Amino acid sequence: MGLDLSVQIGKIKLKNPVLVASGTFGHAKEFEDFFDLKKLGGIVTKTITLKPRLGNPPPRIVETPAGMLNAIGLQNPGVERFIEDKLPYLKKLGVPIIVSAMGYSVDEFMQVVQTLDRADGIDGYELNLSCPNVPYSSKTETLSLVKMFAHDDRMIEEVVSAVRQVTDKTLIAKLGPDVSDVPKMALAAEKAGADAVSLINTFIAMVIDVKTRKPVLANKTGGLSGPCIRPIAVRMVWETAKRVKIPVLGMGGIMNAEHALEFLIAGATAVQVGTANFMNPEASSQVLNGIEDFMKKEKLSSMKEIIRSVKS
Amino acid sequence: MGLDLSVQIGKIKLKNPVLVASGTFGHAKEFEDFFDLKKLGGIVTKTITLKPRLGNPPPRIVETPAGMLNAIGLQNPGVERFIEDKLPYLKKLGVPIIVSAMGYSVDEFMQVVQTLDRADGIDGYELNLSCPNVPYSSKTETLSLVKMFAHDDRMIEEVVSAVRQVTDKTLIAKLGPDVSDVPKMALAAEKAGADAVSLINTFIAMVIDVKTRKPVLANKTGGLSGPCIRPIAVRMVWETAKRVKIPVLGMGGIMNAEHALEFLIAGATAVQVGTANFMNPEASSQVLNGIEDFMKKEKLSSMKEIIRSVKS
Amino acid sequence: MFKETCEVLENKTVAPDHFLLKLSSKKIGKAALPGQFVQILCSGDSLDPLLPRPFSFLEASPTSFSLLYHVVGQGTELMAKFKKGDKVHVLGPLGKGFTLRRKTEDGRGKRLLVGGGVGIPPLYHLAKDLVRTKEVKKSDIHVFLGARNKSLLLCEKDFLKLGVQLHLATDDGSKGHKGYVTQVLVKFLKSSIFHLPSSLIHSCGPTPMLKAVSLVASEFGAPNEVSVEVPMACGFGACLGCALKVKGETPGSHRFAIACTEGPVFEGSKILWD
Amino acid sequence: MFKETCEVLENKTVAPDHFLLKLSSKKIGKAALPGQFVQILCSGDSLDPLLPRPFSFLEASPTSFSLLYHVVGQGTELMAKFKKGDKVHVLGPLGKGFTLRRKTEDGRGKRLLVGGGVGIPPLYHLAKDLVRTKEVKKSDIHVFLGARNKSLLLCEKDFLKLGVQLHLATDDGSKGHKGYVTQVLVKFLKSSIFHLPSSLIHSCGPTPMLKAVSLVASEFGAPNEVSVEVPMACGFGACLGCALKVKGETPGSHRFAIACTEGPVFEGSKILWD
Ligand SMILES: Cc1cc2nc3c(=O)[nH]c(=O)nc-3n(C[C@H](O)[C@H](O)[C@H](O)COP(=O)(O)OP(=O)(O)OC[C@H]3O[C@@H](n4cnc5c(N)ncnc54)[C@H](O)[C@@H]3O)c2cc1C
Ligand SMILES: Cc1cc2nc3c(=O)[nH]c(=O)nc-3n(C[C@H](O)[C@H](O)[C@H](O)COP(=O)(O)OP(=O)(O)OC[C@H]3O[C@@H](n4cnc5c(N)ncnc54)[C@H](O)[C@@H]3O)c2cc1C
Ligand SMILES: Cc1cc2nc3c(=O)[nH]c(=O)nc-3n(C[C@H](O)[C@H](O)[C@H](O)COP(=O)(O)O)c2cc1C
Ligand SMILES: Cc1cc2nc3c(=O)[nH]c(=O)nc-3n(C[C@H](O)[C@H](O)[C@H](O)COP(=O)(O)O)c2cc1C
Ligand code: FES
Ligand code: FES
Repeated sequence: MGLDLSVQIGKIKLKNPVLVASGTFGHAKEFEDFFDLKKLGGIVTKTITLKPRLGNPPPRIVETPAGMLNAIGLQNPGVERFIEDKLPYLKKLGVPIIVSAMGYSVDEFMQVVQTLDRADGIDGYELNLSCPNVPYSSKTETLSLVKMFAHDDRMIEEVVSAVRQVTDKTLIAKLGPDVSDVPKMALAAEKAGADAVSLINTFIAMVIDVKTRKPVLANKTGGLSGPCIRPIAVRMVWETAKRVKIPVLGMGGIMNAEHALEFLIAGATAVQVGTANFMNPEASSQVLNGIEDFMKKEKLSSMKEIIRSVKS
Repeated sequence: MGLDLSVQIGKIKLKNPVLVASGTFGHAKEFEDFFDLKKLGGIVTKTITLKPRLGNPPPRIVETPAGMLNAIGLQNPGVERFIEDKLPYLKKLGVPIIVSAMGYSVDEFMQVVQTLDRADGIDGYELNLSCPNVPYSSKTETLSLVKMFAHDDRMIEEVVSAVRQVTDKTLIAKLGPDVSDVPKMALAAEKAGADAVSLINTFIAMVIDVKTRKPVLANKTGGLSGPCIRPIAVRMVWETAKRVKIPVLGMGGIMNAEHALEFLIAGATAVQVGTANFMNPEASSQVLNGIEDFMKKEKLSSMKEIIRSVKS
Repeated sequence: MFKETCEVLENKTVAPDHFLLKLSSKKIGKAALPGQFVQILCSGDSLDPLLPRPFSFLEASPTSFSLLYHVVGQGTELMAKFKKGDKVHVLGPLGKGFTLRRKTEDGRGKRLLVGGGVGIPPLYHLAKDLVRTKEVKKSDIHVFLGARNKSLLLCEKDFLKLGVQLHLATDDGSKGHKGYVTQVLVKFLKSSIFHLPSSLIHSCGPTPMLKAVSLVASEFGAPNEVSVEVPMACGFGACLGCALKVKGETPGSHRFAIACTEGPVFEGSKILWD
Repeated sequence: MFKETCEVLENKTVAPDHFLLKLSSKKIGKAALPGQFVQILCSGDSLDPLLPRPFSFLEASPTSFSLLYHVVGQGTELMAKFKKGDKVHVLGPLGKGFTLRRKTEDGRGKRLLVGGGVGIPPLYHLAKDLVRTKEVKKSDIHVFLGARNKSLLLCEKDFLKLGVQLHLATDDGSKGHKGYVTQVLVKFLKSSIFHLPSSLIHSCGPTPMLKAVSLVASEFGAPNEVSVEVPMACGFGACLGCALKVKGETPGSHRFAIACTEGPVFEGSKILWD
């Protein structure tokens, strides 16, 4: 009998629990040479903002032990041109498309999603409440607001409920890791009507070049991702999944199926593959194959038998 | 002309800025075969509690990408037997001895330090406000208190001011990384009379064995340390050193002199070598040599020219 | 773009701290164009270093390709340990290479290839292709090489074998002109008379050299393209980490080009050097 | 305890997925005692894997020592790639080894060495020392080896060369008794008459085997010591990560022993098996 890998995230039924993480999969087209994109459970796009953004000056990335820092600065064509230039290709793939959206204020969040809602071919939204690459030095109120979003349960509640008013599509709140109490933030999103939460975004981090005595990144700080953060991400997914009723999308350093299974067993309903796409463009496809192999080996027929199956 | 590597931490003048981190240097004797311990700027002992502690059941450690989890559970002989059995050897070394102390309540914190204060040969205390290995499930009030300490600026202030009442020796508050606003926590410690803050303790993290579907550690979660956390630790030291007046002791994944210099340039007045001691018992000694080489190469004569010299 | 597991056919020293790595390949070698590059996972399945490392093609054939690399850090040190028969994970061919064919009035133009350090290998690949395709006469292909000393004038003999015109410069004067290769270029542009607009200057090497070359080129009104070297994570447009500051649509404006897909070869005049 | 950079003298397969690694050493080999171990940095200067890996001595001399290891994961896979001449960072000798000399009434006691899997190498080291030091007569040294099949009866020939008494068991019966080595041990203890209190049973191998052996030993009232295998970080008492649950001072109480310094060899009767 066949394996059923499907999972439900809000209104979206994913045929399998393996998605690709925002900002790590280009506009998907970059990967078409490597595997059949139809295989994916879903695609989360690079974060889209209301206006086009040039992004941060270089250097934007630096390698760290078992990880990397990035300060891309949300380079994106803006919501209008995203709909014109990028969405058509994504639509054609026949894979659930979750657009990562963000605004520099509650209003902007609403506008971005409203604009996207008019286009078709979008299945849901992941609200990026946790972009770490807003300049620390920034004084403008809107920016410092953004910096707060994921670190402040009231802001999370405000943004999510505001966006909830303007769309019926599946709404996912993406939370940041730089907090003491992730479940508290997730509960705020749940209360405000989010259909799911994504954990985790990158950690704010820094590398200094001792020769020049300057931060390596032009933005000074960047977001830490990759295998190095996985044990923290698994812990956060584990403690959050115990507290919220809505599904958790887990991510953070997933390089292969075993890592994805760690998240699923800890309580994630689906996983997102991020940094691994850079070293191995086939990573997400291989993660999926590996989960199927695991189910066969352990004679499992549905994801229910894996999700939150952690023993203690 | 000679190099002056000395730095001042509270009342303690360290002949150089390289210490060893609590819980990673045994009782120091374990390292005497590898290098002359007199070289060290200072030694921070394993955390001592009022009563002896057996520690957590095994497994207590698991390797992670460029790091490791530990859930030792503060195995220690208790303050009385520490003074009898372990302190004499440390005293003889002629190196500043900073005893890491912790209690399960504000009162216990005071008792531990008061007891230690009666012994001689102790130069200062590092209050462990951030031990991550207290069982999550625990319901007893004292334990859950401990869990809160480093995550709650008011608790930090309360503990530090209480201990401040009972000792004139140098008092260092060791803070945890699982917070949004480390400077806020450091400012609370400063306000309460701490002479310095130590950043960072380990991140609460988890590894799950997908075969058994159990957390690998008997304690379920453990503390993540090692090179993997360094970029986050450097960022936290950088943002904290900008805000507090008291010195910051930086640590987190320091494997060699270049890493130590990253922390010093970011704003640390001294550094502590931790996990590196396990892979290379000579790590702390080599870090010191490397800093001297750097100063010679760059023609520097004092630490002032390095500490907080980060450009932007 | 292909992901291939290639076998090491050869990995030998060709200059101090410089190695030539030849890899077997069914797909990448066949598709490779001059100026394009590959991403190599130096540490195999280990996570340290985590990211792949980009290297230009030196030569390419339907069954293999080769790179010439300088050992500068952890990744290249691991590569120097590669032994015949080892398996290596490679991604390629990546990026947009040099301009090969271009319409010029009755092909009066010359091609000037200006290279320094590990910028030389892709230029050899280019010269070889220009000769093979007879795009321009050998006599119209002028190669300008610069290095610290003569032992670092990479591929010198190979260029000679090709029969193209060679112009050399070394910082210590151990061979050719004593000084910068750009000085040799300027001298050449001044002395020789040929139709600059239908010519093309290709350069690859250290950023200061690229900047100097494209300034010289614009002075003389010669079209020029440079192959830039910027830190990269993915190498194929997935991370947006390889930003390069270039002129924007509107005058005075700028934007950040994605060097791994829009480049690594850019029109020199488009780049905003800082 | 020494930190040495040792040169690989030999690294060869001795059984399926089992390698013998011989390293040059000026200090560690000279100081090594049976049952002690070394920590090996399998990945050299790379951070993945980060921690060293512990391995018992198989043999030791003033100029070298050797290990016998089973390839089970990332670290041992890297070790399997070690080539003659490679440099390896090693820490040792670590821990407390087996009891060699002990007072017994007119040396009537026998030594019974019970080993399985990669628990066999340290027992060979012990047997060799007992023979060399004439601590007990060869005829009084009985070695019991267990394995899945005969190809995994490590060091069998070496024990034969030593001239000690050999008792074999394999799960598949391909050699010796078909079944567990502990069954052979029990049979031996029942059938042969000798003074148990002055004898000593040493065992090393999978935890279930160690548990079984020490139960058998206590039934028969024979002193026994086991060498345990627990996950370790440092290997020399710095991290307290290698906890082993043992009996506490007061009856019924327990404590956590530090296996790398108090052990890895423990009195079987002291351990609280779960
Ligand atoms: C498109 C492209 C083509 C290239 N072609 C070649 C080639 O044919 N041959 C060759 O030898 N090298 C080439 N390089 C450079 C090569 O990728 C780097 O030297 C290599 O990544 C260094 O890796 P490492 O781990 O040895 O050094 P690292 O440890 O990564 O770095 C060592 C030192 O080199 C510096 N460095 C590392 N990468 C870069 C970079 N991309 N740009 C500038 N400085 C850097 C670091 O800042 C550090 O100071 C190319 C780079 C690009 C982007
Ligand atoms: C004191 C001591 C002496 C040892 N002597 C030898 C020896 O002589 N020969 C030999 O082959 N091995 C010996 N071992 C075991 C050896 O250390 C491990 O097999 C090795 O660390 C595995 O490393 P790896 O990276 O290849 O596997 P890993 O990737 O670390 O692990 C692979 C698998 O083995 C399991 N594993 C890893 N380490 C241990 C451990 N310490 N105990 C139980 N399970 C483990 C893991 O859970 C995993 O399932 C000894 C261990 C100790 C503590
Ligand atoms: C280069 C890069 C760019 C990223 N851009 C975004 C982004 O635009 N929006 C977002 O929500 N997350 C972004 N992320 C975070 C990832 O989606 C993911 O949450 C994080 O990297 C952890 O997963 P990983 O360790 O598997 O990469 C980015 C990560 C990287 C490495
Ligand atoms: C095995 C282990 C035990 C530790 N025990 C303590 C402790 O008792 N008290 C304490 O304050 N920190 C303890 N720490 C944390 C370290 O002192 C240090 O803050 C942390 O490991 C980060 O530094 P590192 O990455 O260099 O190890 C321990 C760390 C490890 C790895
Ligand atoms: S390197 Fe990732 S987009 Fe260019
Ligand atoms: S392994 Fe570190 S104390 Fe035993």
